[in-house]
Amino acid sequence: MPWAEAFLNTQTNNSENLADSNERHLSYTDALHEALDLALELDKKAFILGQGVNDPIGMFGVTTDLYKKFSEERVFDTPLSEEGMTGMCAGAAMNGMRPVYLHNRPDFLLLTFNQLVNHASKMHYMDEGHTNVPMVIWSAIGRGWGSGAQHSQAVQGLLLSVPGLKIIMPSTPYDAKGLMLSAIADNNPVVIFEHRWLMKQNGYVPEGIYKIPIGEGIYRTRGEDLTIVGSSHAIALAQIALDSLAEEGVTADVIDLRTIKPLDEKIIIESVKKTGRILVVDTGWAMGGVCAEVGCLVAEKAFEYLKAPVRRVGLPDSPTPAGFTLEQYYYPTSEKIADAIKLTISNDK
Amino acid sequence: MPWAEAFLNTQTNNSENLADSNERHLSYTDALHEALDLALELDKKAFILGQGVNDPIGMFGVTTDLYKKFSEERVFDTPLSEEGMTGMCAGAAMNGMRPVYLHNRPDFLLLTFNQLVNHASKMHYMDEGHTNVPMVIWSAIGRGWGSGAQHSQAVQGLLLSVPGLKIIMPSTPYDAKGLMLSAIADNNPVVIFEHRWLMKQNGYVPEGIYKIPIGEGIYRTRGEDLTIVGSSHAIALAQIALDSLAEEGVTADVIDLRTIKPLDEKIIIESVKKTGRILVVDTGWAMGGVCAEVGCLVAEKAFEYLKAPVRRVGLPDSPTPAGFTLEQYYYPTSEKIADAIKLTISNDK
Amino acid sequence: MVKYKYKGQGYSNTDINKYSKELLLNLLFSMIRIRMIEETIESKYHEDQMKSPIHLVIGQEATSVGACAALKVTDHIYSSHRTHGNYLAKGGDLKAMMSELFCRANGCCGSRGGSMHLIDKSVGMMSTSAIVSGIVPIANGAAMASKMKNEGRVIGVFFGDAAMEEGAFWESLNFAILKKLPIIYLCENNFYSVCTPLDKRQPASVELFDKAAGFGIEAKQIDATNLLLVYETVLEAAEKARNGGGPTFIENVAYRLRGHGGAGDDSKSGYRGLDEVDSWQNICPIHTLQNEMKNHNLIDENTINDFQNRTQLEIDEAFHHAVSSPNPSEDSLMQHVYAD
Amino acid sequence: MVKYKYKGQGYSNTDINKYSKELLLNLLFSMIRIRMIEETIESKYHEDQMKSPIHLVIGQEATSVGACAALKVTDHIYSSHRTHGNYLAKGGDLKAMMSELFCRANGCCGSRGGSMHLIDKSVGMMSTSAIVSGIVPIANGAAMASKMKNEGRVIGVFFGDAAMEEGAFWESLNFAILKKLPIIYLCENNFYSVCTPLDKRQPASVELFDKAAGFGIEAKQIDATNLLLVYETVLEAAEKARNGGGPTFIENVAYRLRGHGGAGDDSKSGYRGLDEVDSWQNICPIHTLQNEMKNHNLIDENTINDFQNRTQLEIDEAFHHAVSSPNPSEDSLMQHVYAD
Ligand SMILES: Cc1ncc(C[n+]2csc(CCOP(=O)(O)OP(=O)(O)O)c2C)c(N)n1
Ligand SMILES: Cc1ncc(C[n+]2csc(CCOP(=O)(O)OP(=O)(O)O)c2C)c(N)n1
Ligand SMILES: [Mg+2]
Ligand SMILES: [Mg+2]
Repeated sequence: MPWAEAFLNTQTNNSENLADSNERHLSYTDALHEALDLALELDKKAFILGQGVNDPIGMFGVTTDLYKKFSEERVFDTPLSEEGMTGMCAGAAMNGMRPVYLHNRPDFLLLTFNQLVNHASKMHYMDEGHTNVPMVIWSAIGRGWGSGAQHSQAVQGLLLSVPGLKIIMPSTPYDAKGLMLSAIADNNPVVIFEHRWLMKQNGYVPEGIYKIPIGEGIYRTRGEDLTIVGSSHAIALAQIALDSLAEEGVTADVIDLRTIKPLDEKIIIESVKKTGRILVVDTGWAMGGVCAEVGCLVAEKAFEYLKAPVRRVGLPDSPTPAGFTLEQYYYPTSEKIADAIKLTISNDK
Repeated sequence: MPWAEAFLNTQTNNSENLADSNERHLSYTDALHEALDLALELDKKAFILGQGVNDPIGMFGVTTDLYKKFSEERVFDTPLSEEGMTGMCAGAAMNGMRPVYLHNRPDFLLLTFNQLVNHASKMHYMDEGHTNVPMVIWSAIGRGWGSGAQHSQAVQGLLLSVPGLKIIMPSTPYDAKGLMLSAIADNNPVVIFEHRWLMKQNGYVPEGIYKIPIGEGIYRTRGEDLTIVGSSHAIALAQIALDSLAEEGVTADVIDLRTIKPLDEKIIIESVKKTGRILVVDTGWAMGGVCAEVGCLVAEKAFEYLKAPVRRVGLPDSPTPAGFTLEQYYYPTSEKIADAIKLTISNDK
Repeated sequence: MVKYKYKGQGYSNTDINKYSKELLLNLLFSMIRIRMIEETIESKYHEDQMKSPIHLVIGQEATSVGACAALKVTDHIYSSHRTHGNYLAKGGDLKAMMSELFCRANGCCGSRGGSMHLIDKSVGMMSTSAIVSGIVPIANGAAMASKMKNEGRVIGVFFGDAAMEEGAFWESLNFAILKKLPIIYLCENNFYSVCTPLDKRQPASVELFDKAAGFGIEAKQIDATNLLLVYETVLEAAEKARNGGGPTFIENVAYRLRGHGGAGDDSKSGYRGLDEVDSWQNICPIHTLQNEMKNHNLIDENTINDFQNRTQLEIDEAFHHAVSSPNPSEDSLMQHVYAD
Repeated sequence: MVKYKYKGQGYSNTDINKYSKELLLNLLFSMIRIRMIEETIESKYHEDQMKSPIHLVIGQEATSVGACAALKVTDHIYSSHRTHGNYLAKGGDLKAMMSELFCRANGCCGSRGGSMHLIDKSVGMMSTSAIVSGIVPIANGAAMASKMKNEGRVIGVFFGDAAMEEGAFWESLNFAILKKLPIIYLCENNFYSVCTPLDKRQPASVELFDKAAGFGIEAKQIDATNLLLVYETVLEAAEKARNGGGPTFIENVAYRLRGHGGAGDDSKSGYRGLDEVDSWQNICPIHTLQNEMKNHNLIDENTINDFQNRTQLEIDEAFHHAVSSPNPSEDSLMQHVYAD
């Protein structure tokens, strides 16, 4: 799809900080590739599977040629069978392996909810902690280029209330690598949602093993006027929006959740106590899901500090249209987020 | 399971209003049975399917002997195949039929998310409204009697953000019948979550056809101190909790949502404008889902009227334990809800 | 390396004289038209105006055309992501298709579907899914409706070899056999799922149609570069279904001559042998039928050229129609989320 | 009406002399013990102290016992909701089981699982699922782990006839064949899913094992009222799996003599013939083996009585243990949601 490739290049937020040229920079996909490479090297129990992981392109470049280095036993293509393969991963994980199962699109996870929600997330609890299920399910949200209703969904919100599951949504190459390593090392089922619009982004990525604690958010910027909470590509958009308001003197705490489950309540509440205002941004539907959870949380636990209504920017309550023009109306843009920021700071109680 | 039956009898809130003995009273299951009977009678395109619908017991009594009256062509048992049967329902619905597919437990819906979320809910949008998908998916939440992690889930929260879907959670025999009739008449995929602890409840149920508008909540009681929002069995618990505080003079608007999608924002906001306080109760997990959505909504759209933090009472963030003692700790009780009410009204800003 | 060899017999066992010249011309022309349309799409895809993920049917046209021709106009079809051939063969409107690919308001799905969701209920192209095997249970439901309403309508459902790796496929097959549904399962076995060959996904020791047969369905494997074989087999299956004889499974073996998605062939990347692609070029379903017809003096170059010229005009017009059509408006975005 | 007839040959084709007396006694006793335990559970279930949905294996014990005996102690098993027989046959601890049924803190799952989740990893009863067919893909993963770690461990997975209606079952079978996984699929065909007979769910024209065979797996159907047939067949399959020969599918045909769930038989409700149940009572796997052993002078009434008396003591003790065990504490509720 030539136009899609071209499109991706223009949409990518190349916010690479070139100031410190001594730093080692990698693209988001390369960072992920490095994480997988290291994990396979380090832990003989780790293995990688998924439709297309051994393709010439290799899952957007994330798995390219890993099978050549580590053998097709440890990096292998699968039958479609998403539900069966997810259960297979759970079973292998319960027996000491560390599977990492990659999907092109989160839409395909909807085939696997029985194994993911009814099984993998519950096994540890059900047998009183005797069984661990250290598996990673990875998928990349496909926004734009005509993906349409069945190939574009950001379904993290559907999984948010599932006990026993961890959910990761990295926004930088640094986090993509560090969180992947943490996820593989974690003894629980972990779902990672990447975003295709982040994939060509470059950024600082240290060599070797490092891990980012699962369940901890991070301040991307510090400011006074409001708190912006989000993750993944929504954070990139929020930062552009905030930058566009810099001239007007608007500053914000921008919190990148990085993990949406367990949710870092502490950092959110700490910030709202200071700013008194919150805008939640997410790549998924605004109704239900992450926006709703964070919004409710703040109204529950930081109510006395709130100076303005909670606001959320996510997808409208409709399926994704396939066409380019409709997509422009459908998706939140940095402009729409800037508007929401202005509303949030203007609207005193 | 003798003990389970005995248990159900004791747990059922027999809040039948016997004052007006002229009213026609039916049990919740009989009300549902009557709705299905009427629908099959009225509309030749309606049909009923599900594992056990033709069993001697007939899906808790909801479908008992319907196949005898309407033939096994229109009321039939199915292979397990939940995903395949859900897609079959969608396809039949797309071609003018009105399938009603019944499940013993919502846990089994997790096998069908691909057809439900990726297909049935999107078809109407995807082909620009040319195709309708008038299907009903019905299941009964199984709280208690050792159902455990895989047979007790209230998964409505996982579906809340799915565009194109309607979700119903009735709390009375009257609503169970009326909403079932509305659901079958609706031209969209509708998911109905019943609750097994409501099934033996009795209540006023008119004869014949009547419909309850999907997407409209209703005040169960009117009061001053706070707004309590919920649906299904959570409303029953909330009402007991409120009754227990009557002596202390506590009164509340109790809003039974009846439909959680589309959500009746109007009634919620109207009430919160008056009371300034809100407690959301739900049979599902407190994190994510209905509690979070309603809580966030109020903080967004009725913020200036709020006098106290939003509160929610739902399930803790863990799978359901199977054992009886642990179940008592796990589930919200009317006592826990009463405590939350007290907190909500005490805690001025 | 030629991993997947052609195992058919060409037209050597086919008695072309059984068929009227008119029918043969129609069938051949339908294939040529689909090929020309797709080749035009291909040639313009790099212009980045068709912002939709396409999956070309080039090499596999005989399945679309043969099957749709064997069905009645009132019969219905359902399709996987590889829609173009099925949509056009069933009589879909080319202008509406091109508008859909160009994301215009007057596309057959109003720009909500794109290439993977070419739907036109007026001609019986009822629905599609971009989820592999997702359309199969839905087609079963259509067949169930046909049966319950006693419509005598037959349902055809198209899907790839990889769809048979999805559990829902087998759930559907079981149900269709159990209920004797009037449905024809049209497996398009092209040996690949994206870049993954069949033997990495299913044991090489078993044929697809044999697995289906094991479930108790009448199942056939056919050389689907031979359009008349497809036609004949589907005709028989449709007849049976219409008479209450239940479902049939047909494994249509043909080769995808282009990449999985997008324009052009992607075999240079190494996932399949260039010689394999070459070997199948030689048994292109259009050329083989054309040659057979020429050998029987049923067609000549002039007639073909004539048709091609007319078709090129039609295609140019459709493209022009599409690019000059309006984009959808913002207020249409939230329409049709729910039906009234 | 006897819809599902016994089609086996009893022990007429079995050469019982091939087996040591010790083995035979162990196998018989294991079945008798399971039966006695379940009968005791049944007799006390109405007291409403075992607050757990039970699914008795009465009538089908030979599958549990024969299969587990044929596996090595270090082999692993996985099970559907019908757990009791499999748990006990694999060496599960009776006290821990009874505590689990009585929802006590020292149950084998600490009261988090109940009857449908009797798990004891120390004896290789690795996991269960209450979702029909849910455990099958998981068992596949266990087999994959065994293969990747080169452990030589064989996996057995128990499931009912209805599990074969779930797509995930066929996805798993395909994968196991593709990867030659060391797994044995132990289908327990008792003709019913709750009250629904097999022919309302799967076409009567095809046998379950034939469908599996169609996928390319070695598949057998056996009379699973004959414990030695089960034992022999699983022994062979395990040997093959251990030697890299891949998976085997075994359809174990036996009858569930009690209701689907709970205590007692529920056939009066009419979903199956009382005469059908009666006809299978006659070929109870325990009685048939016992008689065969008596006929060969391998056992007498005294030995049986002795064993029964000892077992009754053991059972009484286990029940006593359970009812006098502590309930779980409130602070344990939120433990083990996540692993460290
Ligand atoms: C459930 C699901 N998994 C994965 C994909 C990604 N995908 C899109 S097309 C395709 C190939 C399918 O192969 P096949 O069914 O043989 O059809 P073909 O493309 O060869 O015509 C795949 C894997 C998908 N769309 N849906
Ligand atoms: C996915 C799913 N659907 C439905 C059920 C309800 N259910 C529990 S046991 C059972 C019967 C299963 O029959 P079978 O697999 O033959 O096992 P059996 O009980 O006969 O041993 C059913 C339908 C379930 N647990 N899981
Ligand atoms: Mg293919
Ligand atoms: Mg059974």
